[in-house]
Amino acid sequence: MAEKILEIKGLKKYFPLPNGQVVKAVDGVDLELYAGETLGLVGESGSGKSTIAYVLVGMYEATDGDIIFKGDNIAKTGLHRTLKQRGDIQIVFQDPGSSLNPRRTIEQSIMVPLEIHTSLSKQEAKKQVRKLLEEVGLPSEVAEGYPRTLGGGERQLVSVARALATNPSFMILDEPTSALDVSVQAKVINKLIDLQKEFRLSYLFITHDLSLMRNVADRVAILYLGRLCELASTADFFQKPLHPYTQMLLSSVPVATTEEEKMKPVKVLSTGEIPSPVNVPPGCAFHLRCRHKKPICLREQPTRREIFPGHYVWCHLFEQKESPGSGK
Amino acid sequence: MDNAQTDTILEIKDLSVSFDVYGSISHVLDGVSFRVNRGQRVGLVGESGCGKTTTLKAILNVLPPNAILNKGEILFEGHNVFTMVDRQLAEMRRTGAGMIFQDPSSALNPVFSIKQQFMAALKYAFPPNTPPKELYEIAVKALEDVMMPDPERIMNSFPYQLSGGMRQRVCIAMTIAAGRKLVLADEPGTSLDVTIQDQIMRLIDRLVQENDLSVIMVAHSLGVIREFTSYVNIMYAGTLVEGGKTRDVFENPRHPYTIALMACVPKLTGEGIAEGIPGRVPDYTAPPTGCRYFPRCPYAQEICRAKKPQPVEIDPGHWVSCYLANEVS
Amino acid sequence: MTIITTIVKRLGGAIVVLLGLSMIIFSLMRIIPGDPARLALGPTAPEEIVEQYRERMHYNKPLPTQYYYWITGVLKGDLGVSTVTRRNVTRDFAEFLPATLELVIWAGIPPIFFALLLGVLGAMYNNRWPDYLIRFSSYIIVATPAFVWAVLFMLIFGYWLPILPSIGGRISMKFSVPSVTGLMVLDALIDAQPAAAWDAFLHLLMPSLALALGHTMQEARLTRSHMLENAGKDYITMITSQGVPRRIINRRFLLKPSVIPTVSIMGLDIASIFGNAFLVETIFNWPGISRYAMNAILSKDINAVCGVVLLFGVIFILTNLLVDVVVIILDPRMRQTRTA
Amino acid sequence: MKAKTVDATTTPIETTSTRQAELLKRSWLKFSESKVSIIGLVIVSVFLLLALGGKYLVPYPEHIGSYVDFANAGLPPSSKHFFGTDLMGRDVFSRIVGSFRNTLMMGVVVLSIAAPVGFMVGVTAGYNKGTFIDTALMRVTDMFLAVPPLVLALAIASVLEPNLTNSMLAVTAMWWPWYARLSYGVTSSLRSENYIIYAELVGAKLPHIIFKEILPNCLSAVLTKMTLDMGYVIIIAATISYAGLGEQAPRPALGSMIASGVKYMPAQWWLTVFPSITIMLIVLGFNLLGDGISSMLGAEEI
Repeated sequence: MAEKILEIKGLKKYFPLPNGQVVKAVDGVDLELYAGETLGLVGESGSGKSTIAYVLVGMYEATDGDIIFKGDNIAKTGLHRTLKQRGDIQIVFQDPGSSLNPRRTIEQSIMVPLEIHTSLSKQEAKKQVRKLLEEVGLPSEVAEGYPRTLGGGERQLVSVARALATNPSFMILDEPTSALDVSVQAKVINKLIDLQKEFRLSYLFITHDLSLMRNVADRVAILYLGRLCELASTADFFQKPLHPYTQMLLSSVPVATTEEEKMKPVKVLSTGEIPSPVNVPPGCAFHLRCRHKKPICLREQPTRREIFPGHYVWCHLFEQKESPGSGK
Repeated sequence: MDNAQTDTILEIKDLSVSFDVYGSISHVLDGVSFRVNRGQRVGLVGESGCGKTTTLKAILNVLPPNAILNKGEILFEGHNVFTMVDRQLAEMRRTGAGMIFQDPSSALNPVFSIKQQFMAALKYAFPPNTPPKELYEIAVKALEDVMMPDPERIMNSFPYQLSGGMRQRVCIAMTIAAGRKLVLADEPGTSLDVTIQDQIMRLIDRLVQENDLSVIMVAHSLGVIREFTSYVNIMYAGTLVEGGKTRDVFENPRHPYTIALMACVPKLTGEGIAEGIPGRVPDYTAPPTGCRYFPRCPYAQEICRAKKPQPVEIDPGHWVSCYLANEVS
Repeated sequence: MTIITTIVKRLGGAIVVLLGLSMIIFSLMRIIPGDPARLALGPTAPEEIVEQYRERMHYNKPLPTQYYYWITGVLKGDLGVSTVTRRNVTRDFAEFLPATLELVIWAGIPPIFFALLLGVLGAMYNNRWPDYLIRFSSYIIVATPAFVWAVLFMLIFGYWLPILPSIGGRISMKFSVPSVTGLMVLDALIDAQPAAAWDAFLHLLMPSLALALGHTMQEARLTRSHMLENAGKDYITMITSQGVPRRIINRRFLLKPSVIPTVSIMGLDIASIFGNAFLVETIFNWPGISRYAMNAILSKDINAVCGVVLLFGVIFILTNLLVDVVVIILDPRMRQTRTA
Repeated sequence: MKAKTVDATTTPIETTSTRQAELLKRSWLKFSESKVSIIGLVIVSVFLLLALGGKYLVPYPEHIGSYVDFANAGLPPSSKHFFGTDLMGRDVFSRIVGSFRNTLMMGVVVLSIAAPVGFMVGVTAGYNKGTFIDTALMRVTDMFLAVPPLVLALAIASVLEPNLTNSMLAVTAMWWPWYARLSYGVTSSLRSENYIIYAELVGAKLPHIIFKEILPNCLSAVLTKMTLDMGYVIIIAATISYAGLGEQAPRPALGSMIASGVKYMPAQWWLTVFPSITIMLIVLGFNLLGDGISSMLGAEEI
């Protein structure tokens, strides 16, 4: 396996509310990422997927846990990390409407990271802006325009170009295409795949769309209310999803072909609502919606079990098979 | 479904609608025609801004004031909604057709309780002398019908106190409760989480079956359309490009746009994603003459630019608006 | 419950604001060039009396000490002695405040209903002649300062068509009304003098109208634009598509969300009415607090000026609190406990 | 109905110059959509012209000042004196126009100090939203807003020598909080915009974020407010000078002209009516212009 560039251990991020309650956005997540791979992070609203991204880029400091990036622990640095680390980890945001300043030209927007992270002269930097734009498949004339003259997909590509400006090795893609139409999404996704090969980038690809994940990720991690449910290589995962939530999620995906219908292993009807992360239920966070729940699920948080090589699941159903005595 | 063919509940004929946006005219809908039979589930698929919602709003005649009806008519049970007198129009809205909106958080008035909104809607849908208590019971029953726990409490809630999924259930209950015959569903699950969307779609599916309703389901998700509808219309930039039984269209798409669109959808089977469609959606203030898709179409020819293609039936019940319908596949 | 917690929270903030305000205005008043004791007693007073006065008023102490003495007095209700009226400022307030309140109440509250009415009319007849008329007149009315209206009204209704009293004041000399509430029209009615009440009302008409015009039209404009904005919202389309009659939608489902923003700025409007009352009271010889304050400012009456500014601060904060409560009652979203 | 033929295959990327021309045209269309904006533009242009060149345009330039001609005192409006003469025999029209320069200066000085000061306070508080800095700055702002602006301005003006400079100082002191509020609102909503977050993440310095990222987004709101505020500053200035705390005699000011005219009210009505209407017109002009600018800048965002 390739070199491990990122290791997240026991990551927690809590937000205290003015009324004394606590939002447990991320509550003990372990992940690792290898050079050149795409790790898909899938979850619905309140799963904490974006919070993980924001802790990784330094927008938040972790409440607890470690994030080892190329040997350095950056969990608690927040924005006080080295310039090199800032440049090495880049992010593309979800909303194409808000990731570029509407009052600044594309060139001005891309110049910001160039001015900070490179020693290029103004002229060279302007050239570099155009080179980056061409790299992501946009005509260089785009540089003089304002974001409003571009479509959503083009804006996202500009964001990608801006992220590439610092020559990163690790890029976080926070639902980069969820606001786009499929015909535009296709363009952006294909470009991202090309760039990954060209620059040997590692991607943390955050999305709620399992079908998309199937086509871009090497490995998939499923989050529910700030905790992991399942982690596996994409092929293994779609062949045999194990966690009851994962099965429900997969069953819920509307699909456009009959072949895909066969990908849904067992039809698990979706029930219940996602609880608020302010009131995460005790025990397994999913037990309120789980049809297989047992008394232990209400009390104890499940721990990680490796069911097949590289295929992990956090669920008491699988624990009991191995050690029947743990249910008390 | 085929034997009900003769009984049409809704027919849209050559509908063209423009919008006046600060003095420049956007020609959005251009010659949209389709029909919905009683008990039929018709899908309307297209990407954002292609005019799906405008079509639905036109059916209820609730287009915004800057909309201009250029031509066309919409016959609901044989009566043109654009020429109906106020009383007929109100009657049609109260008991004929109802709409479920894409974003349930903006479809409910934030400063009125569910009860106030629900009762107002029911009050005019039922005979004027119906006692409020009876209306209240109808509302509670409708909320139970959409699987809302504790409907009495929901009635006294304000929209901000409910989750997105619950708000959408309330909207569905309001649409179904008065016994309407045609439901216009405008992407009812899009703004919700996948597992919640699944619940909402199954709920609509059950209600439609139980109450024998006709539906127009608008969506940009091909999966939703395939799973829910029996007949589908594909819309591109304000024009219908292809239509037919859902199975036929999905298994054998014939319009270059439909083919490209389907190739772009990421599949669970994971064979990668097509390159996408080159170019952009046209500028509606100066849309292409002829076929609106020709600037992006790999097969485009001179005639596509010159003249708008008319629908051609290529298989029974499956039509395509394309000069090359028989060559492309 | 939430209403009460909101009030308590706002009051806490208000106390901080008022203390800060008192410090600002106090230090401002002490930087007046010249000796405050001399200013108070006049140039002819003998030096030893001035010295005594200085000692008594703590003018010879450092500024923070002076502030301490002043603010502890204020908290006990003692605002110090006015150098103009030679009485305690608190007593002056008791005498002059009711007249101003009467004026502000008349100028502030009934016009709200006209504002809403005009706003709704403007929206319903959007881009037709009633709307144009309302908008056109609102532009002109908003552009005219209250004191200019006061002068023009005086000229037109007081002199040219003398239908309203041109001498000013609250009531004609021939009437004598015992003070109960301090509000003249009400007192006259309580005392069963309908003629006096009518006379007092006529006296009120011009000054309150001069004060009311600007904010009324401003609120009408705001209501109109919110009505039009909300008319395009999904929830209006939704209720329309349910077959609810247009007039019910306008009157109920469109009006309520549209007036909330108007109501929430009314606190500021009340403040500007108090401000404008300064000159309007002067023009109409209205024996109110504003005229009193105007005299105090012009004659550099330190205690009176500090007291007036503080009084306005208190009134402003209380009004805003009241407005907040009304908004919470109207808008359920405001009752929401804040979450992330 | 029929759309004109356009070659839809041309690239959608326009050149900079056509784009700017297009934007200019669109801005003008938006601005002039409401015809009253043009009236506003005309009134303000005339006002500016008279304020800058009034001395050379009025019939009696020497009347702007301490000129006495009792023979012609108190004349009603006539072809010789459009707005009549005052009790010193001075031409009211000339004096009104003569007061414009100071009126304009008042507005310009007040706003060009109050807007940047308020902006800095608001941006600092908004950028540090939720911290002590935010609370402290906005509380101070609230203190200034807690008193009717006019009262505060009068109180300040009275402490100082009554003259034009000090009245400008007083009005400025009470005007900045409004800009603080405005930029606070814009900044705290921009705070969560991804481009601001990105600039922070990538290591941009604070001045860059404030002046390059936030300022351009506040600008349209601030500019609109400044235009509208020109009118309100003029009202406040007139009120202060009415109270006798502004520009001192014999130099003309609209407020003090009305104040002295009130004493001669029914008889010499022109002494009050014409300055009053003038104030009305100037403020109207700025308000209409401000509305036009606001819809124009709004259009740019589409």
